Amino acid sequence: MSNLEVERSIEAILMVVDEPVSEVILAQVLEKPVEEIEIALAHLITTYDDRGFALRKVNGGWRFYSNPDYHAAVEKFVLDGQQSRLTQAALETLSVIAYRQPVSRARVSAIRGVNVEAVMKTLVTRGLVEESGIEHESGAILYKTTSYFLERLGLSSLEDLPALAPYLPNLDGLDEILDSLTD
Amino acid sequence: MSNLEVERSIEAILMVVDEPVSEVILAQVLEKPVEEIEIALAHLITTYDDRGFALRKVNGGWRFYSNPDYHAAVEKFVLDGQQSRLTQAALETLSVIAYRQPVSRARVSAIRGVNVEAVMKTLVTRGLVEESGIEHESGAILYKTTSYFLERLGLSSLEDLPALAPYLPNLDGLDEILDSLTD
Amino acid sequence: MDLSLEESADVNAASGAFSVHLDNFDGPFDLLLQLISRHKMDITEISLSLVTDEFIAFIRSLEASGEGWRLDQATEFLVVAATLLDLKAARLLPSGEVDDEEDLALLEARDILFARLLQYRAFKEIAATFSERIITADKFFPRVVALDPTLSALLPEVLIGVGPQRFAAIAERVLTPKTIPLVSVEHLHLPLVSVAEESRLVVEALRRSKSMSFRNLVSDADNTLVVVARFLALLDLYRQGVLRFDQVVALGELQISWTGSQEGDVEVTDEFDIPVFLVQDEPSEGSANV
Repeated sequence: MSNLEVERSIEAILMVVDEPVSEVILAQVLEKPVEEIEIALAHLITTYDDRGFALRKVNGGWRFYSNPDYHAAVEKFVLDGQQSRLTQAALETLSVIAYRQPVSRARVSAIRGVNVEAVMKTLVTRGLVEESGIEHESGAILYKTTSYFLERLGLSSLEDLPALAPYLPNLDGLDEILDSLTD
Repeated sequence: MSNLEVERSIEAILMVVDEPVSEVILAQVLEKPVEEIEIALAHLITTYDDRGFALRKVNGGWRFYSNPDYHAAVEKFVLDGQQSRLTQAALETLSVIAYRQPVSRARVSAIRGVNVEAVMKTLVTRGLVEESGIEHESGAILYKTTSYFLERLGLSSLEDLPALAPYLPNLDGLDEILDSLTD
Repeated sequence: MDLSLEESADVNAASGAFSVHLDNFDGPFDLLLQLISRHKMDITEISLSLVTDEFIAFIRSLEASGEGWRLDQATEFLVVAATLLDLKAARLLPSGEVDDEEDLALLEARDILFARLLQYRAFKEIAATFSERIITADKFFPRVVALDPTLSALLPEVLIGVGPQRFAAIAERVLTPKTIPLVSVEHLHLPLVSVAEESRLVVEALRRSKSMSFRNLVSDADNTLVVVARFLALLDLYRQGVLRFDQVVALGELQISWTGSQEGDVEVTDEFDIPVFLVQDEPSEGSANV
């Protein structure tokens, strides 16, 4: 793998990760010495000099961020573009989490039939959903609703959620069906 | 705001969004005509030609993606990235629905020449196809493709589906065949 | 052409797809279909019963090898074979100049048959491009990041927008497994009808009354399969020149007159009566591993 390919691979990875990534992890994945990764990162930074984004090391890891020079545009976008009302997709995902919590993202995805990654992130950002431990077998992160969710829905506790119709398949049956689908 | 500033602002915004953003929203936030935003996006794309990432419009909105040339490196980071493959039967049924929507199951069956019940069920469960009202005369349920379908195919809208015409012989060819039959 | 044909036959043999071996054609079934639809081959020169025999042998060999039924191939074969049979029937029927409405109607019927065949092929090819697109799209990973805390702090309070009852209704809808209505398949399990048997009945009836309408000939049929079998028997007898068709107006009464001998055996075709053993409760197409 050439220097250029190392740089492009680092860009590709950092463009899709949410959490900052350390040089050591990048070195492991790309099977290159850490020094080489450091040189590549240092060179990459210079190529973004006149861009709307920047590559920064925060908290021991690397991530792309917006360039602070364009902070005004980003703020305006967040305030204008984001609706305070939840989208239909967010509502549906939230309802699955509320009635099946604690639940992993993969399980919510299987029930909704679509990738819910972006919607889950929005729900966490909006403070309606939070992490709640790890599923033992799979090691997947589990999610539950927050007290802010109850507050926004006007409920005093989860027990006040209206009961679902009894004809819905119980959790065991549903799990079986879902497992057969995600095979 | 100069052209360069518009481009840099777009980059800054797209770096923080959790959902694809349309030209119209970008135009509103940056207070520029939509045409100018389109020109800026088209130019930005060319500046990423030799990068590890790419700017793409999928399902009506723009966002950053990793460059597919480096997908192997990215896959090591993405845990639930593995998408299960569709069978040939599912693909063929999906293609009929995509081009004939909204369409009843009976009509899809007639074109495919086989019972498509199980396949339709899978496509609905997978979130690729959904119900879309009732056919007036027959009372049959109509089906259409979803926005998730567009996402999975990397299409920006249904209009971007490849034209069906090249796959069907032109009228001249058909006439020739018909002429030879009446010899 | 021979070279490319052999090559593609080999490729297909390797991939386990169905190939056809006839005197005048040797290669994959799909290629045969292509040649016919581009009119590089005459449909009347293809023995459909031979192709069918080969296909059944192909399926049997898969069974024997332990691989079991290839339902996708079997259903594809059936739809293409049915269309080819339609075409062949249309081709074999006598036709003259296109100068009256009947001929025009016949021509239209062929037009529709071809359109159906070509449409089927078009969607098959489009499906391949769908597959490629999905593979390509899967290599693009989107940037999906949570909003930075400094930015999310700017957001107004979230509005769920529905009350608890409405929220529960949404959960119910989402959590209910998605199903679509079932279709009755009882009509697929009608008792089998033998064309050879029906042919004997038809000959008997025609010898008795010399001339009768098709309506009368099938008046005692208790299901559509019997009607179809008697019609196929008539087409076969017509080919042997032992009867005559008269139809005064298009879609009018079809009158059949016996012109053959009053006694003795009439050759009875077994072309349509290749035994087919249906496996009960075979899952329908695609239910296994879509």
